[in-house]
Amino acid sequence: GSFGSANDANTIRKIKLPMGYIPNIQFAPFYDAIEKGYFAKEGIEIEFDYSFETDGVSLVGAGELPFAVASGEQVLLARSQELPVVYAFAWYQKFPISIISEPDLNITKPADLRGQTIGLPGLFGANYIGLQALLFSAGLTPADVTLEAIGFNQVEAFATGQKKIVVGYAANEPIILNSQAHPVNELRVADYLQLTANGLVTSEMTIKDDPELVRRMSRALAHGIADTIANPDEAYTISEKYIEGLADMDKTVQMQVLTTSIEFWQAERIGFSNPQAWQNMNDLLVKMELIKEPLDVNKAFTNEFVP
Amino acid sequence: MDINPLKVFHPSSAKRNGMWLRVLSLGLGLVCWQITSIFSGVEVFILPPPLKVWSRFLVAAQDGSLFRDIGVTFSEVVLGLIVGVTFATILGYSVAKSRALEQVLSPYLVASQAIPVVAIAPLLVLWFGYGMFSKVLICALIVFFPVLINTIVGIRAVPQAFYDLMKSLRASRKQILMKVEIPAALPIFLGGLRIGATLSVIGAVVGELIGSKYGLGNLINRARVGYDMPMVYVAVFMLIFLALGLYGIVARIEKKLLRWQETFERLNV
Amino acid sequence: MDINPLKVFHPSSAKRNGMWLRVLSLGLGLVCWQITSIFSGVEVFILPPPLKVWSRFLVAAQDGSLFRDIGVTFSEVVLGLIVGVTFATILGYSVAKSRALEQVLSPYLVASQAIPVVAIAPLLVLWFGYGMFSKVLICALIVFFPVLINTIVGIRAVPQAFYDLMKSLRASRKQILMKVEIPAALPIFLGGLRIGATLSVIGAVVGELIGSKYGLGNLINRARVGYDMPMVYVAVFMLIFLALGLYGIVARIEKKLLRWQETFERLNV
Amino acid sequence: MYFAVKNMNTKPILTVKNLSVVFPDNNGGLHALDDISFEVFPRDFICFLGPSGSGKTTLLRILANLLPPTTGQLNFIHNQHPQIGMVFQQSNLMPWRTVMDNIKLPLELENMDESTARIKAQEMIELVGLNGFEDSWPRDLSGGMAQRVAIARALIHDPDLLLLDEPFGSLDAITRERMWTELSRIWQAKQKTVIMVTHSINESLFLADRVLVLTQRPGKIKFDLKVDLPRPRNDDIRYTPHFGKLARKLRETIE
Amino acid sequence: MYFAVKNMNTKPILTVKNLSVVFPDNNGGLHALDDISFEVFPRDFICFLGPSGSGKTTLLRILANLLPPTTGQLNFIHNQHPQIGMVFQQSNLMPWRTVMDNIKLPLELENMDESTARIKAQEMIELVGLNGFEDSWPRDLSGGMAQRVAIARALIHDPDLLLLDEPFGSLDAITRERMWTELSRIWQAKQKTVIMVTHSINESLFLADRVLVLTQRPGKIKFDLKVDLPRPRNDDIRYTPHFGKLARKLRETIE
Ligand SMILES: Nc1ncnc2c1ncn2[C@@H]1O[C@H](COP(=O)(O)OP(=O)(O)OP(=O)(O)O)[C@@H](O)[C@H]1O
Ligand SMILES: Nc1ncnc2c1ncn2[C@@H]1O[C@H](COP(=O)(O)OP(=O)(O)OP(=O)(O)O)[C@@H](O)[C@H]1O
Ligand SMILES: [Mg+2]
Ligand SMILES: [Mg+2]
Repeated sequence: GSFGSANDANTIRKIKLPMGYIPNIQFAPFYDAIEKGYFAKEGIEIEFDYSFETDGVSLVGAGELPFAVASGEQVLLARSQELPVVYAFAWYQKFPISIISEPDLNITKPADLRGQTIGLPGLFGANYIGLQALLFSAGLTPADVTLEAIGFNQVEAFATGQKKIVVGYAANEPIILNSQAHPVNELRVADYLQLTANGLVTSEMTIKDDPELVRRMSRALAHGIADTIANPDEAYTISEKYIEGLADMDKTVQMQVLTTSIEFWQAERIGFSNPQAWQNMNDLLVKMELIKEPLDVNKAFTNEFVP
Repeated sequence: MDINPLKVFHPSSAKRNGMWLRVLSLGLGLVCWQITSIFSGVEVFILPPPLKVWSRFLVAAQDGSLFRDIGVTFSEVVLGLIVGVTFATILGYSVAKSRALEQVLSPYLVASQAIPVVAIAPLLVLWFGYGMFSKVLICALIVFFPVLINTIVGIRAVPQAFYDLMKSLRASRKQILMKVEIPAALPIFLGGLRIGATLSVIGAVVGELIGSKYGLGNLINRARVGYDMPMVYVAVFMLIFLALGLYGIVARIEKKLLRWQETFERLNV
Repeated sequence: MDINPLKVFHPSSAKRNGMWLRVLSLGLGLVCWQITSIFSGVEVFILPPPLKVWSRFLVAAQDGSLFRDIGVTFSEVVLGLIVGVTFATILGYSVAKSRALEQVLSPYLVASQAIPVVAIAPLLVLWFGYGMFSKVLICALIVFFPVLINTIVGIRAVPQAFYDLMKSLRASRKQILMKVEIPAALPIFLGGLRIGATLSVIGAVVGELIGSKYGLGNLINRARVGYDMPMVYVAVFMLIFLALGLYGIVARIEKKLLRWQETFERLNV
Repeated sequence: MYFAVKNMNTKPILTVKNLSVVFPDNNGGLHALDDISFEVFPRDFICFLGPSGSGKTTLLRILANLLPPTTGQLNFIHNQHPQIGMVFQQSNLMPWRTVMDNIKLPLELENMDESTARIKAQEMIELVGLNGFEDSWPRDLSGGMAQRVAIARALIHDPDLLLLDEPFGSLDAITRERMWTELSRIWQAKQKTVIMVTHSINESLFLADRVLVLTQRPGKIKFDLKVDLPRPRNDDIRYTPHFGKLARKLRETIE
Repeated sequence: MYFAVKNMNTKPILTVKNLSVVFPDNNGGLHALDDISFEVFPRDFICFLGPSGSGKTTLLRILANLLPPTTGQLNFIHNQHPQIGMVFQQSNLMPWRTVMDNIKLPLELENMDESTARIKAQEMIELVGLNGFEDSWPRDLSGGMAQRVAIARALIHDPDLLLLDEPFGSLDAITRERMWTELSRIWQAKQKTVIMVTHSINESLFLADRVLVLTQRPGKIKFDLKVDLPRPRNDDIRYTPHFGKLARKLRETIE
């Protein structure tokens, strides 16, 4: 299937945007861009869809939807299965995964993980990829550690002492644990390896049929990100309208989530994809045997629409 | 040998007893919970004590969003229940009446149960959208099977003698259905409905976890992400009350329609 | 008025018919699927055609990992079924026998069904670990309720007359259980088991989604994340076969134990 | 006092010809009925006598169209199955209906309006002596009371053909004789045709125009007795010599 | 030929004193039995006669300890409930057991070994004339056949006290009389005590030492008849003047 193309700037284009996660302060740039009319100015009306990441990418690949928000490795994985998806705008500049450990263990570099038991949600997804990247960077293999699949219960497992090392998002689990008076040591994947992370995914069809739409999306989003970086407090207040229950949450914690996220968004040119990060990701996935042979990464992303 | 005097049965006193027992049992449950949350060493943000959940409930109740979530989930559950029960009853009746139909359909019916919703989520989304419809569908799907099976078992247990009686009176198919099959299969069918009512709640939550904007399942997700454990428990309790409410309705229907059974009020079981 | 000659029933020919019908029905299903995947316009990586799934299966079968996943899920399902059925039967029997016990327990039993596993996953994980045990527990939990309800309904449907007979013969509680209650409640109980067998498969998948290394639910996750839709379908089919297998076993037990019912083989229904 | 007159130029309302029934079993089938032929005329009162297991119930089930015969034919006049009132050997009451509701079931099936149906049912309840038990559940009835409910249910819709399978089996002598008298009265007043299975020679002679005796399994018609006792018959008739003679005849064929 | 001798210095094995039963209903309770008192001596054969609904079944249920009386007492000798064989008014066969398995149920409950039990059951099957139906399901039996299975089941474990609720109700004359003779034989040979409910005056006089007649609801004992007919009784006894006199007496009290 295909979606309608050719709009003039006057008609409002409704776009359903799969976010890959539930409403969260990390989506502040999107809320900011809507609230300030950046999308409206581009003739776009966003309808958020908070479903699974892979479903969004599948639907984009199938031409059912024009865009989705997803991580870079998803694009490579999907392309290896012949889904014609393309990464058009880099929102996260750095891979946002951390290894969180008890300070007593004194884990300060990836090599310290040797022989340890590590809890992570499952042997798939960003957590798994981030951990592997870190292990490889220190010349370790998965055989050098014990991996335990614990579901998305890293905070609980760590807080109760069941797991002394867990993998999680840099802007989430460490902050929550600190707020619950659990000091942690953190190893950020981004400090050891450049990997492509979350951004705006579109398809070859959309790029061919309506490149202008991609450009407009990118522009609006870039504005939202820039404003959020510049004024997190304002973005936070705006987000309260979009995130059910944010007002009830601990504001210092949530604000910290936002400011930590912003560290991952900082860029000289917002939206620009680092080709080396793509190459690294490609190599990693091959090494992990998640894709059989290296892909042509240049087809997987484009910086053509980055404002 | 002395034998105890027969105790004449007093329905009202039994009812009163039942109420007391239930209240006592709930109270005991709360006490256990409070004790566990104090002494188990589990942190408060993982297993919050009842009072904390209660005060979280009061806060959530005031801003009204809780009731919207309840409303959404309730509609999904009830609609799903209605759709699922309707189809299951019709199909169950047909299958109970025809061995051939059973042979043809049973693999599909069993299969429909074993397919994990997450696996076909993209298809569901593609075909039915992210709105209420897909959740109703999931509820209906999960309600379907128990009601189906119990309809089949119920209809097959109808004594042949009643069919004979109705046939001798030249009753129509519809009359046989209304006057024999439905009342005779009712106890077993209502058992299926009890199961279905509670499963429907599970269905709605699962559906909401796949993707939704509102509803108690969605609320759980939201609260977990914010590590707002008391709120998770509030949502869980709302779900429990929803299930208890539905179950209570079925139990009430049962009590009314199955007065003729009253196994308990018989003198010696 | 002429009346048709009575047709003497041939069990073997009916069985042969059943086989044919089933094969035919499955074949038809495959054809429908192939046609849908060609003409519906849904892309191959969302709804792959049967042949593609088959070849993916052959590949996965060769490297052996598929069978490990099947083995893990199978063990969880079967263990969960055993545990759930055991507890449900014991508790169902007790509840069927005592109105007071029902009053006290029913809120908890219904509640146990309405609690979404995802919501209490951290607690489950905390208390029961990440291994097979927590999955078995989830299976058992989901199997529990239908079997419980059908045990209650079944036991309550036992005719008073048989209790009278057994008491007049001074039968022990155990003898009443073995010689009256079990056989009389069997048709309804086995209905519950049918439902439980298919639900147990759902339970295992849900449990594996909470966190696991192996199993078909985990395989679905892995394959989905790798956009390997044919593999997702292979896993789904394995789950279906698992459910069909368990269901088939229950149906077989039913056929053997309920020969005396044989509603179908009666002359006129 | 008058004699039941067989009107020889009326046509039989039912002709049964060479009827046999074989039930499937593990060795060659169980012969329940063998080559049964008889005719039933309007207003006949026929009793079947026969040992336990001789196929009496099976025969009634065939007449009620509940069971197809293995071979043979069954022809109703105008090829139309008449309206039937049937009393089964087991009282066959629906446990979810009260006495009142069980009795008015046939009227419900005819879509009679509720209030008329209740009035009629109340009459039947009085006829069978169950006043005060209108709202009782079947489980709270005694065996004889349940049987009386079944009798009331078979009579209430004024059927053309009554098929009665040992309807008075578990009634005490008094109630039974009251029911005999009632049945005779109804039969005479309402011009019914009655086919009844019984074990009691007295009962058959007291009620029937004609008694057919079946043999031990497989059931064949062994004896066809015309009962030419005057009607209405009352208790005294049992002590007449003619009654005694007929009774002895039946007793002899049965033994 | 001898007379049943009541040994007046044996103690009663069962004393029933001022027994009443009230079933709960919507208006003040249903009085089923009222102030029943009687004694049963070892080897007694007692028949209860009474109209439908007079509480006969209720009385048997109390004697079998299936129902507690509302008021009154029930004392067995040595305060010990004897072993019972009971025939219920409905045949009460388990549909999931074949004829053979239904009959040997009481032996199974006594943990008798399977092969001995089967041999005994086979004897009982022959006694009640059901050879060839060992493996039939109850649903395939005729009414009388089911009743015979129930009789066989009540007798098989050689109980001390037989409680029979219209056991021969749906048997034909021949089978019924054969069963009477068998029951008398067993009663005499095995020194049993029998309490039986029946509707048939003939049956009660043919079998019993003593006939107790109950009144219309609430059931009270209206008449206590000692049956001093010589034993063994055979068919001819029915035509003796004494039999006729006793029968007339019963008939009068009942009416
Ligand atoms: N559905 C059935 N399947 C197999 N055999 C049957 C079935 N119904 C009846 N029979 C057999 O057919 C024979 C005749 O049964 P039927 O019930 O007609 O006897 P009956 O004359 O009514 O006896 P009774 O006086 O004891 O009621 C019996 O041997 C019985 O076992
Ligand atoms: N469980 C019960 N609950 C309420 N009433 C009952 C119950 N059982 C019997 N009765 C009533 O008690 C009375 C006596 O019943 P019972 O069965 O003892 O009569 P019976 O003498 O055996 O009659 P029959 O000869 O018709 O079998 C009847 O009026 C009946 O309705
Ligand atoms: Mg019969
Ligand atoms: Mg009785």
